[in-house]
Amino acid sequence: MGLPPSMQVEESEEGRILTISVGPQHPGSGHFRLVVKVDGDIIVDADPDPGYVHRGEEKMCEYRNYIQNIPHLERPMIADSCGILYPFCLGVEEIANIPVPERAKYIRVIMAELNRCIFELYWLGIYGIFLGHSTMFMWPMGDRELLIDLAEAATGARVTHAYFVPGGVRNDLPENFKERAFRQLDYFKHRLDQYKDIFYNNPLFLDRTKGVGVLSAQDAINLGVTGPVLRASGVKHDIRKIEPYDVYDQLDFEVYSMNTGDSYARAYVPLLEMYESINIIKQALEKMPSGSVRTKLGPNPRGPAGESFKRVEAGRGELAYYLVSDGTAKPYRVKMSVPSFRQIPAMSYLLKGSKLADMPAIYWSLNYWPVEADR
Amino acid sequence: MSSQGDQPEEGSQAKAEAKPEAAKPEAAKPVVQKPVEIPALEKGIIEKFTGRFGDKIKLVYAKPKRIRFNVKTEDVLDFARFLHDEVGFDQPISVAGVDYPKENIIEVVYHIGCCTKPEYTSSVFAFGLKLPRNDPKMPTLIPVYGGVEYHERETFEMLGVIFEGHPRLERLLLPEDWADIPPLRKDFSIKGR
Amino acid sequence: MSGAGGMFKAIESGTKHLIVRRFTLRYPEQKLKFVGDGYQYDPKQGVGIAGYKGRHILYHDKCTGCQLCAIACEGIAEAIGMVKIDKTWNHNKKSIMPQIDFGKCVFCGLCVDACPFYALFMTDDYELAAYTKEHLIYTPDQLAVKPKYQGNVEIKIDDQGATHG
Amino acid sequence: MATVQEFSFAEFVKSILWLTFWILVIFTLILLPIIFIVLFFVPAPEIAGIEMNPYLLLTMMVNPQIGAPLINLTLDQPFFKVAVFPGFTFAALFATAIIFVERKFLAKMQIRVGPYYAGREVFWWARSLEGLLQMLADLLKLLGKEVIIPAGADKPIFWAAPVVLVVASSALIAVIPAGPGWVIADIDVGLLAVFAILGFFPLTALLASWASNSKYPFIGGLRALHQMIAYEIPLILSVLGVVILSGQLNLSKIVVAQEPYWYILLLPIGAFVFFITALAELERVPFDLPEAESEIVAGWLTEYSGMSYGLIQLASYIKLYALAGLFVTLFLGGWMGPPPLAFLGPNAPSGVDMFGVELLSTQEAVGILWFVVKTFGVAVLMLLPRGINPRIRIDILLRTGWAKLIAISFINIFIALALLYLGVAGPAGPVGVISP
Repeated sequence: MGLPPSMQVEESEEGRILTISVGPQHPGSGHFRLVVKVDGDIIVDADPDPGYVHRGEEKMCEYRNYIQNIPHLERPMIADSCGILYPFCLGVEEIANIPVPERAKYIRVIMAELNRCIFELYWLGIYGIFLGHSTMFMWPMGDRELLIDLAEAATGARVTHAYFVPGGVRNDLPENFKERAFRQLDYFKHRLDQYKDIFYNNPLFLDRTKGVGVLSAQDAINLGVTGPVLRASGVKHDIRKIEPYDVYDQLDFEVYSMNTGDSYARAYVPLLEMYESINIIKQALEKMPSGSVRTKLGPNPRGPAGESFKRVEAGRGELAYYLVSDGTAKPYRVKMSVPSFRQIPAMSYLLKGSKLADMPAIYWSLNYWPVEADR
Repeated sequence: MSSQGDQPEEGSQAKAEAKPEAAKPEAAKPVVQKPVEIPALEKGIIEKFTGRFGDKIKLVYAKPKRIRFNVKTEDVLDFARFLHDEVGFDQPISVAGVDYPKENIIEVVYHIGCCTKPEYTSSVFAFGLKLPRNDPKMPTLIPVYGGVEYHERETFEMLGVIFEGHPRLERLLLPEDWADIPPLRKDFSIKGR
Repeated sequence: MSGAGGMFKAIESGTKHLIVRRFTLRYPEQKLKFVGDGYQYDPKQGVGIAGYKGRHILYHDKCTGCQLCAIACEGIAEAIGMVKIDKTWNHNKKSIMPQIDFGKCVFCGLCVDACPFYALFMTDDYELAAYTKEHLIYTPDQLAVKPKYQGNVEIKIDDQGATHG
Repeated sequence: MATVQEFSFAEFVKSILWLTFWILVIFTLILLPIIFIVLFFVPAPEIAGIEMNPYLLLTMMVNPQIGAPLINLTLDQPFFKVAVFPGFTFAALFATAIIFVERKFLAKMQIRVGPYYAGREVFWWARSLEGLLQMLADLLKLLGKEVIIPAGADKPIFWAAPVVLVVASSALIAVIPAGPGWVIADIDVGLLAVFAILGFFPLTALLASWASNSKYPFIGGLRALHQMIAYEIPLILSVLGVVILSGQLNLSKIVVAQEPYWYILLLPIGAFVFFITALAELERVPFDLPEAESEIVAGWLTEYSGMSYGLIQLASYIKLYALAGLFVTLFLGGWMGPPPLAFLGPNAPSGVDMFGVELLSTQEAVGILWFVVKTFGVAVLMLLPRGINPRIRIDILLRTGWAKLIAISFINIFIALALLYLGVAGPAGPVGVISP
C-alpha cells in the first residue's frame, strides 16, 4: 500500500525513519516542540525545541525596579508562583541588605511548601492523564482546591499570589488560618493515601513506568538535572537541607531519594515530598512566632553595586537567581536559572532508544514546564 | 516612587557611574576584606586554586558558600577540568552572560554546584570570563560539563557569545526570524522604553 | 499473578469512591466565601490585611490624586490611568482620580500598597466579564461602588469526604 | 476593523415565521394535491383484513384501538426489526444511554459532577438527573460543526470510513437475539458472521487513517490494526468453548442451550478472556492505544471532525452494545432470567397488551427486559476500567494478547472438552436432563 503521499516526502534516505513533530499543538507537549524521529516504534532521535513562550523575563527585569518585578516574575510558573519568586526576594534582600522578620520567614516557608504541593498535584494530574488515567487527572486537580483555598485565604489570589516581597511577605495570615490549614491538610493526607491504591500500585502503571527511562546518578549529575529527577536517581540533593534558607534549618524534615532512577521513581518522589510538605507546614504553623511580617521599605529599595546568587528548592528542583546590581533601583542583570531549563538535556538523552509509547511517561516525569524553561 | 517620572535619565546616569564599580573596582574591593572574613572551607578551596593556577586567576569575592574567580579565556578549560575532577564541583547550575558596554566587555559567568562531596554541597562556585564585546569568543565547556549545552546555546543567542567547539550553536528560544542584535545586550532596548 | 492484587485494590478504590461526596463547586449557584473584606493595606504599619484581591474600590473622600497608584502600576500592568473628575474636593486640587482598565490589571495589589491615604483597596468582586473591552475600563465613579458579592459556601470536611457547601 | 453584525431577536423570529409560512404554502398547494391524485389512482393496501387509507391513519391517532392490529402487524415486519427493535434505533438509543451513564458514572468515581446544566432548567422534575439533555446538546453541536477534510486526503475513503463503521457495527446487532424470536437474522452461522463482521473494523480503521494523509492517524491506524488482529484470535478461541458445549453457531440456540446453567459458571476463564478481548476490540481504556492522546493526538480519529467524528463515536458505542449483548448471549444466558426466576413460571408478570391485542407475550417481554438489563450491566462493567486504569503500552498489549490470552483460552477449550467428555454439559444437555 505504501505510505500516504504527504509522508513519502519526509522519509529519510534509510526509508524507515518517520519524523513526528510532537508539539507545539499537541495534547501531550505543552507550549513546546519535540521533534521525534521514529524507526517503527523506537525513537532514534529526539530534539527538544523550546522557545514558543519566551517572553524575555530577564530583559523585562532590567527595566523595572525590584518591587515592580514581582508580579511578572511569577508568570512563568503560576502553578508554583511562590517558589519562583522566593530566590528573587532572597537575592534582593542580600543585595539591599534588608532584614526579614522572623514571622515572615515562617510564613514564607509555609507558603512555599503549600505551593510545592499545589504544583506537585498539578504535575501529578497531568502525569496521570498522559498515561491515560483520567481519574488520576481529576483527583489531584480536585484536591488541589483544598490547598489553593488555603493559599487564597492567606494571599488573596488563587495562583498568582504576588505574596513574597523583599523584606517579608505582603500581609499576615488570617485569623483562623491554623485550624483551617490543619483540617484541610489532614484530609489532604488522607487523599494522598488513596492515590497509592488507584495509581501508584496499579499494575498497569507499574508496567508503564518501572524500568522506563533509567537515568543513572552519574548521568543525572553530569547532565545537570535537578530536583525530584536528581533525587530519583539516588542523589540526595535538596537545597532545603544542604543550604537551608529562611527557617528550614529549624524544621525537622526528611529528604527522600530513590535509587532506581526510572520514571516510577521520578513519579514517586514527588508523592513522598508532598507528605513531607504537610509535615513541614504543620511544624511551621506550630513554631511560628508572632510579630511583624514585613520590613517597611521605601518604594525603591536599592543596594550597593554587587551580585548575589541565591537558590531555593522549588517543586521542580533547584531554582536560582543570579542578580547583578549597579547601585540603582533597578537590577542590572537578572539571570533565572530555572529547573525546567536544566532538565532539557536529559530529555533527548532519555528518549533516544525508548519506545514512542514511553514518550509521555518519560517526558512528563522530567518535570519539564515549557513556560518556565522559556522564561 | 514619586521620582519615577524622570527615572530613565537618572537611571542612565547612575549606570554610568556604577558601571566601573560593578566590574573592576568591585573586584579589588573584596580583596581588601578577604583576610578578615573568609571561612575555612572557602579558604581551602581558594588555596587549592591559587596553588594550581597562581596569578592566572583572580579572586573576585569569597562570601560564605559563594566563591567567584575571574579566569582568562585561554585557561578556562584547564580551570574547569581542575574544578570538576580535582575539587569535585560537578553539577552545572547556570551560565549567565552580563553585558558591560561602557567597559566594552561581556562577562560570562558559570555557576557550578556540587552533588557528591558532602562538604561542598552547600557551596556554589562561580567563575567568570571577560570577553571583548565586539568579538566574544570562548571555548565551550561541554567536554567537562555536559549539562551546559543548552545554557551555552542560550547565552550565544541572548548575548552573541560564540562558544567554539559547541556542537549546535543555533537558535533556541528566540523566534526563527529574529534579525536584530542579541536581545540581552544593553544596546537592545524594549520597544517603548 | 502479582498484579492481580494491585488490580483488585485499584478496582476496590475506584468503586469505593462512587459513594464519596462530590467536591465540585457548582459555581453560579454556589460562591466561595472569602476571608475578610478584600485586600487592604495599612500604610502606617507597612503591612497588608489579608483578603481577596478582586476589583478595586476607591474612596473618593480620601483620594488626593497623588498618582502613586498609577506610578506603581507603570512597570507592572499599566492599567491605571489618572482621569479628570467632575467633582472638586478640597483634598484633591487637581481633581484627578485613578481609572482602572481591568483588561490589563493583573490583580497583584501593589497599587493598594502604594496608596498612602487609605483610598484604594480591593474587594471580593471577581465577576468582571463584559462584552466589550471598553466595558472593562472602570471610571472613578464605578470604582467607588461597593460590590454586592455574597459568598455562601466554604469547604466542609466530614467522613463522607470533602465538599463545598 | 470588522464590525460584528448585531443579533436581533425580532429578525430571528421573523425569519422562522417566514420559513414556516413558505413550508405551509408549499405543502397545501403542491404536496397535498399530489397525495390525493396518487390515492385516487392507486388502490389502498389491505393489511390484516383492514383496508388502509389516510382517514384510518388519522382516526388511529384519536382511537388507538383501531390501529392495534396494525401495530401488532408492524412488530412482525422485518423492516421494523431492522430499523427499530432490536435494530438500529434501539442500538443507537442504547449507545446514547451508555454514553450518558458513562459520563455520570465516571464523574462520580472522580468525585465530580459530570454533565450538569443541560436539561436542568427544562425539566423541573429532572433536577436530580442533571445533564439529561447533554447528549442531545452534543449531537446538535456535532451536527452544527464543519466537517474539515485535510488537503491531500483520499476523499472517497475518508468519507466512507465513518459510514462503513456505523454499518458494520450495526450489522453486528443483526445476529444477536434480544428476546425469544426477537432477532433480525436467525441464521445458523451467527457466531461466524459476528467474527466476519468484526474483521471489518481493523481494516476500516487502517483505511481511515491512511486516507487522512497525516502522521498521527497513520501510526494510530497501524496500532489499531496490530491490536485488533492480536486480540481477535483469543476472542475467537474463547468463544470456542461455548461452541463446543452448545454444539451450535446459531446464537438463539446457544441461548437455549444454556437452559440450566449459564456458561459463565462452566467456563469462567472463557468469559474473562472474552471480556478482556472485547475491551481491546472496542479500543476502550486500558486498551485505547490507537487513540492515545498524549502520544498520537487522537490516533486514527485525529483528522475527523464534526458529524463524521460523531458517526465514528456512534459506531464505537453501538459496537460496545453489540459486544456486551454478545457477552450476555454467550455467557450470561441471553434473554433468560437468572435460574431461580425461570421457575416462577405462571407467576411471572403478564405480557404487553394493547386493547386486547397481545403485542408481546409474557415470555418475550420478560426475555427482552432481562436481556436489556444484563446487557446494560455488562456495558457498565466495560466502562469501569476507564476510571481506574492507565493506558497500557503497545508491547505489553501485544505480549499479553499473543502469549497470555491465547494460552488461557486454550486452557478454556480444554476445560470445555473435559466437561463435554465427562458428560457434565454438552450439546446433549447436562447429565440427568433428557434432551428432546
